[in-house]
Amino acid sequence: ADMTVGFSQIGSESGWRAAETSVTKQQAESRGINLKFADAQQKQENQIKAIRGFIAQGVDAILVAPVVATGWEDVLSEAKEAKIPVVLLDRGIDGPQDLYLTSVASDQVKEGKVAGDWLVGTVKDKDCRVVELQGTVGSTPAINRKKGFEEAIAGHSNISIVRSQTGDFTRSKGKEVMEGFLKAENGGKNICAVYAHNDDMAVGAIQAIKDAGLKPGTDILVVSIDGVPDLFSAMAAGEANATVELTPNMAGPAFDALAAYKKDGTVPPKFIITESKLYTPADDPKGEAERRKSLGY
Amino acid sequence: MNRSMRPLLATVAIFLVAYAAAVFQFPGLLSTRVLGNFLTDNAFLGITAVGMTFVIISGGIDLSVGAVIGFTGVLVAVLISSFGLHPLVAFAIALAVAALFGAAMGLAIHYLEVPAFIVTLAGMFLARGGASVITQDSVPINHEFYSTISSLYFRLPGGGRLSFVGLLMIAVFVFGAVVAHRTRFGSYVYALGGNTTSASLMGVPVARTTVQIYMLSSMLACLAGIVFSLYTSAGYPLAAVGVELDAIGAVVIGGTLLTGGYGFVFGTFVGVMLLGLVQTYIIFDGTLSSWWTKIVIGILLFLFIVLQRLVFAASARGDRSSETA
Amino acid sequence: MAETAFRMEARGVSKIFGTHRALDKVDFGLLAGEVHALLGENGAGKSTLIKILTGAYQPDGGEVLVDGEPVHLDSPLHAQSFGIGTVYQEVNLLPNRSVAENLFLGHQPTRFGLVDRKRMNRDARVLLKRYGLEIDPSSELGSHSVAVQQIVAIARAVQLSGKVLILDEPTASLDRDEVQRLFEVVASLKRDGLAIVFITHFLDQVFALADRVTILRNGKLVDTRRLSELTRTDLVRKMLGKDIAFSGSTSLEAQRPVTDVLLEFKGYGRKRSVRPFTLTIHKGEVIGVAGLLGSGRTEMARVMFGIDPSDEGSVALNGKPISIRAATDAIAHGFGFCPEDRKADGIFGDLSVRENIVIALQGKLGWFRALNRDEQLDLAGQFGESMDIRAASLDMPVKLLSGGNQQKVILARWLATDPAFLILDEPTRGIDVGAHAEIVRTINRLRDDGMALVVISSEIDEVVAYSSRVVVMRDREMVAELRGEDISPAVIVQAIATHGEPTPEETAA
Amino acid sequence: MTRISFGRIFNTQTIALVSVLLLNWILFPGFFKIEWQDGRLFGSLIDVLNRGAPVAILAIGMTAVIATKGVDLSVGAVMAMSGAVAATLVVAGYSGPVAVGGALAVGLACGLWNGVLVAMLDIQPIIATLVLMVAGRGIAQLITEGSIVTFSDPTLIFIGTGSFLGMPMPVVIAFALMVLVTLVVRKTAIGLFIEAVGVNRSAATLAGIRSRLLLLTVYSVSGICAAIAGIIVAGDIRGADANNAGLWLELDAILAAVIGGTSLLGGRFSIPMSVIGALIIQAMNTGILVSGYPPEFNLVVKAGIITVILMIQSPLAGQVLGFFGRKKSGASR
Ligand SMILES: Nc1ncnc2c1ncn2[C@@H]1O[C@H](COP(=O)(O)OP(=O)(O)OP(=O)(O)O)[C@@H](O)[C@H]1O
Ligand SMILES: Nc1ncnc2c1ncn2[C@@H]1O[C@H](COP(=O)(O)OP(=O)(O)OP(=O)(O)O)[C@@H](O)[C@H]1O
Ligand SMILES: [Mg+2]
Ligand SMILES: [Mg+2]
Repeated sequence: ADMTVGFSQIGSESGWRAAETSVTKQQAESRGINLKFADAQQKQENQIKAIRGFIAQGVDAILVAPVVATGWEDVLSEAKEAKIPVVLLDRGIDGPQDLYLTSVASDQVKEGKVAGDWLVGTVKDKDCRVVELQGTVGSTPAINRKKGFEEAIAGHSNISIVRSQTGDFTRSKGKEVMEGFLKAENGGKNICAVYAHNDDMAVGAIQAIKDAGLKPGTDILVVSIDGVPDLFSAMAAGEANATVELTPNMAGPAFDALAAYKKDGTVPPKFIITESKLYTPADDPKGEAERRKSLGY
Repeated sequence: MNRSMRPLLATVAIFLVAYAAAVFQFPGLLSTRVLGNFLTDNAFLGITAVGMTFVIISGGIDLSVGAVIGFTGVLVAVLISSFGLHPLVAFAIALAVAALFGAAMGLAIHYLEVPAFIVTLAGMFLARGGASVITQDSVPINHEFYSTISSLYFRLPGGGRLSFVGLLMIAVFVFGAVVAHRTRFGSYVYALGGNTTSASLMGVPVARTTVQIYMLSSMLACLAGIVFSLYTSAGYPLAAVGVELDAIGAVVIGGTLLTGGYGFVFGTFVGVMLLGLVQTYIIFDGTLSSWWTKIVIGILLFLFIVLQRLVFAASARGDRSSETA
Repeated sequence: MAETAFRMEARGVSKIFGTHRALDKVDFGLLAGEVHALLGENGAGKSTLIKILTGAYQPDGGEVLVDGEPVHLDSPLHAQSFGIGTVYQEVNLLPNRSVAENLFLGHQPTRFGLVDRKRMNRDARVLLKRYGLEIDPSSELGSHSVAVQQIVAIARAVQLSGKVLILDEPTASLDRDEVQRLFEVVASLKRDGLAIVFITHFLDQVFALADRVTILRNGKLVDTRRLSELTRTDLVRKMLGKDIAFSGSTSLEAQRPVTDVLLEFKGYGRKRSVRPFTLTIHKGEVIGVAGLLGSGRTEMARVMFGIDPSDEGSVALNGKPISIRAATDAIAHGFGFCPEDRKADGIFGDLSVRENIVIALQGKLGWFRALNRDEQLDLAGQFGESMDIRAASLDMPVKLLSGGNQQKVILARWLATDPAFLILDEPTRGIDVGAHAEIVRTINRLRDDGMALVVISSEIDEVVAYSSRVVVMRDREMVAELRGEDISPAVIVQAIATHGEPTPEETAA
Repeated sequence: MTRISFGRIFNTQTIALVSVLLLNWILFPGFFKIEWQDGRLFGSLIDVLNRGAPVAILAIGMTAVIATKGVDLSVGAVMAMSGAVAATLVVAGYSGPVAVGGALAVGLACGLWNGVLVAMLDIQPIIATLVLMVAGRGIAQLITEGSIVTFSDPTLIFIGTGSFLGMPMPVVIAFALMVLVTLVVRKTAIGLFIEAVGVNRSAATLAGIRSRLLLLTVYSVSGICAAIAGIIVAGDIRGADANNAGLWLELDAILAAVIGGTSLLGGRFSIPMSVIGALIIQAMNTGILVSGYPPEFNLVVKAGIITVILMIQSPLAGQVLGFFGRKKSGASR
């Protein structure tokens, strides 16, 4: 029989998120899965409502991209009672592992670490004053990506984060905050690199650097996370130096795991970690940008 | 029939029709499970909306409630997890803090004569900011009291659950209705919404009542925050962002006039249920993209408002038309 | 003042608004069992004194005593606890609440800590009966006319007053019967030993009711006397500081020649508002509209002015049919309208006197032909002067003016548009004797200048004084049109009162 | 207005703005440094003006709306929509001016829609505009399909990041708009009518003011202002971010108007003062940025400063100051 899967998505706050949604829909369609989509508009309570709604409808499985790590026990136990397998997408949760079948996610701390390692490897022994564009204050990726990056540069006293402000994961805030940083750091002359928690902020920062009469990618190194097409374009133009890819295809592995589980009860590994691949100008950024165009970024 | 009852009746009628129409399309909506979820899932919104009803009837507005929910969750979680306090003690502390917070806003509104919109907007920044100063992480609460409460529910025939928080919301609505419609304080609230000058000349203690109204709203938001923390067993500084708009929407859909002076607590209940119905309907439908979800919610909001106006206008036609414009 | 046993007393109270001394060291004492009339021109400071006595304002100097003890009244609620009940000048009630709640707010009967609504409604019914008002106490106050609201306000104040009852122009919107009832109530309260303050601009009522009078002028105490020591002329002289010539209630000098027809309403009416009426209005004519409260006079005016557009009949201006669907249409045709509820429909409280005066003319000129500031000042100055508006400055917010002066501002607003046809709904309500005579004179002057006016008034003497014709409304229907000899108080009263049986005119027609 | 007395320049708003700027200067000594670079002015102060421009433009329309006793919650969503339309138009190959025209038309349409709900259907403004606030962002996302539509159209980019006589274009546009709207409302009767409708709509109608048409106009102006702000922020980042453009800016715009002295109860208003209100808010944000405090404190600081400004503006403070003032003058007499 056809499988009906409910998908509780966080919202559509960024291009990456939109890509994840459209990739999930594409994957479901190609597998003949009937996908029930619910957008939570960034609210956990709406996600809980959606999951309860899916349970009430008796779907065959539930995908959740949890907006926050805590607070899922009650509702996931209800799903468990109703014998509906749950797969977490994109982020993990705090809670007993028996509440979900598997979690398909990237390791956000590792993403930050990969970015940090790249910087460490690039600047070597030179002194490097880094400015950081944080994600939304209090959001899990912001916390983890900050943590990973700090871990990577921990042993290197020549690298230090001199300024850190939130750019709310958006381009315009990223640009505004970078403008402020540039002024505060002697017109940008004291900045060696900018680390942005996502590519959108990095794209904004690149524009701010250009407006200030400096060359992004040369005068100031730019490293960020996500791997969205616009950043690859910037990289192709020599204005960005590195990005850590976060694949929008979390649903593919999830559907595979579900199919196997439904077929003969194969229990997938608890954590399916997607690759955190580093891209630099050496990796055909132009081609990468093209390849991603159709994914709904 | 009382003129002010009409928007309420209109709302109830719209709810029933909308529910019937939704059930016609998705028979699954008529299950005890869905009905139970209505109560549980909207409990914190409902409790907030009761406070908001008082504020709006008095002619004010409280934009800080969502932030107070978030702040309460964080405060309670930190008190329990980091300081090892018993949840009940933590609740009492949170309620006291909220009471002070509401009182401060009420005092500012009355004595500084700054519009409630602005005072509570500053309150929103403060509470939200305060929460992220306490912690940026979401803090899980592992206390047996919490697991006891969440295991407290009546099983309804058909798999539904009547949860503790759902019942608590109903209790708050009953309490709110009694206070609004059956106490002197309630009549003062309506008096302020009618005309502050007249109210003051008629001997209504305006300052005290204003302060009490915002205290009530903040404390109910705090209670909602506690419910939210029970609901999620955690505290998170970004929890319940934008709930103030949902609450205002529920209150207004429930027939309370934003200009103050008219409204019913029960109307708010129907308003909350209507919002819940819309969301559940969209989930059952399951084909709306993120953007269509927003558009559809907007359209439905619009339809409710227009429908309400039409019903109101049709029944008010015979009245002495005091509103000229 | 030799008497000492004052129930309530103000000693040397002053009140300053900005630079304006609204009250200047005023003494005022109230004896038990007296009706004390407080008189003075518009803006003399009467309402301000009342507000100080009731804790709504704090005095800037002097003190208030209750039963000889100095008290600090910090709020109206506090004053209520001393048994002081007050009806403030503008009806200050809650239109959004029920009649019963307005009567008992703050003192609702409770049972187990909860308001006992049944009892409250029952008590309200009993209370209102005393004033001849049989309305549903659970109905919304705002759904009733100003008069009903006024009665409710009085009933509330009376019921709160253990010692002192203060009535600030309570009769302004009441008709004769209701005034009579109020007087009976006041008389009985007086017998019970209450001290009663009574503010009015109707000297007849003063002589009918008061024992003593206090007269204020420009915020200063002029005199406090037993009424029996004063004549009507003395009173007026003390209030104005000068003599005025009374126009008296002489009816129109002679039948004036009938001039051109200005307006013709034919079968004009609106469902659920006013029954179709037919009325021809000539240039240079004042049509008085008489009727009981709620008889539909205001409704008639609103239909004529297009606020509630008619759904029946036709109207012609200078012989040409016109259509009036909105107030702007009416104004474009040279109509003007001073509404009855000046607070709700008349003044722009936060705007200046100047802006309040020019706004209708500016509305007529449209968005892009703006009067500049100097033109506005000229215009406001000119009409302010001709209407004798007492304002410290033309740039002060109009809400700070006394009630009577606000009324004059609205009249000035319309005169500035140079209308051909002016509707005045209760133009003399709450206006002092001087201004009253002024307005009656203005009406006469306008008529002589060729303007056509429709004037709604509850003052029958006044109607007689300026009307060329009088139409009588009853039950939302025009029931009589009186002219010539018939314009006398007696005939009008009869036409208003006649129930069922047709009036002589109708049989004649 | 031509008559500007010194009493009107030294008011609480300008004092507050200057204080916040001075505070920034204390926290960051280079704050007032302005340089000439690549044919344009460059410095933190210019940033305050440049970043404050979108909110200032929103505040211009919002002030007129608030003066009529209304409020327009939809401006943020309208920004997102107009940006989305402009971006998709240029991406689809239309010229820059056409895209700008299209975006402005969207703003006008949104304003008319709000105006119809408020003026014709008599729906309370908060709720009436809430409809578009919710649905509008959805429509914007529908247009861009959730992604950020990047473009390289010179016209749009010039509007967002170009400069004129050394000043950033957004600042030039905001200033021109402020002067234009101020002149229009003060040199015609529109300003008076807006205030009259805000103070007492029923009396305004009776006095012959076409209050419906006026409301319709005012909401349309607000919509157009929002569209202009939307084009600016899109041009600034060379892309239409339907998800985030203008998010929560309606609150900043309302705050700006209120700080500028317009009462939410309608009536008296001043557009230049609202623009100053917007600059105060931006000076606060920029100050937080350059001061280097951790971002957790942003909101708390913002709440604190707003509270202080409101306290200074309140009548109570006026009375207290007046009391001391009077005492002093009394003593000197
Ligand atoms: N709140 C206020 N602020 C400034 N001036 C005021 C205020 N209230 C009253 N005034 C002024 O004080 C004076 C006295 O006003 P008051 O209302 O006491 O007059 P009144 O004798 O009651 O007149 P009326 O017969 O017209 O009601 C008036 O000149 C009025 O303009
Ligand atoms: N004594 C009363 N009892 C009950 N209802 C009343 C009374 N007086 C007025 N009303 C209500 O007010 C309505 C309209 O009154 P309205 O003010 O239009 O009449 P009016 O003739 O203009 O009287 P006035 O202008 O003197 O108040 C009436 O239809 C009636 O329902
Ligand atoms: Mg008075
Ligand atoms: Mg009337």
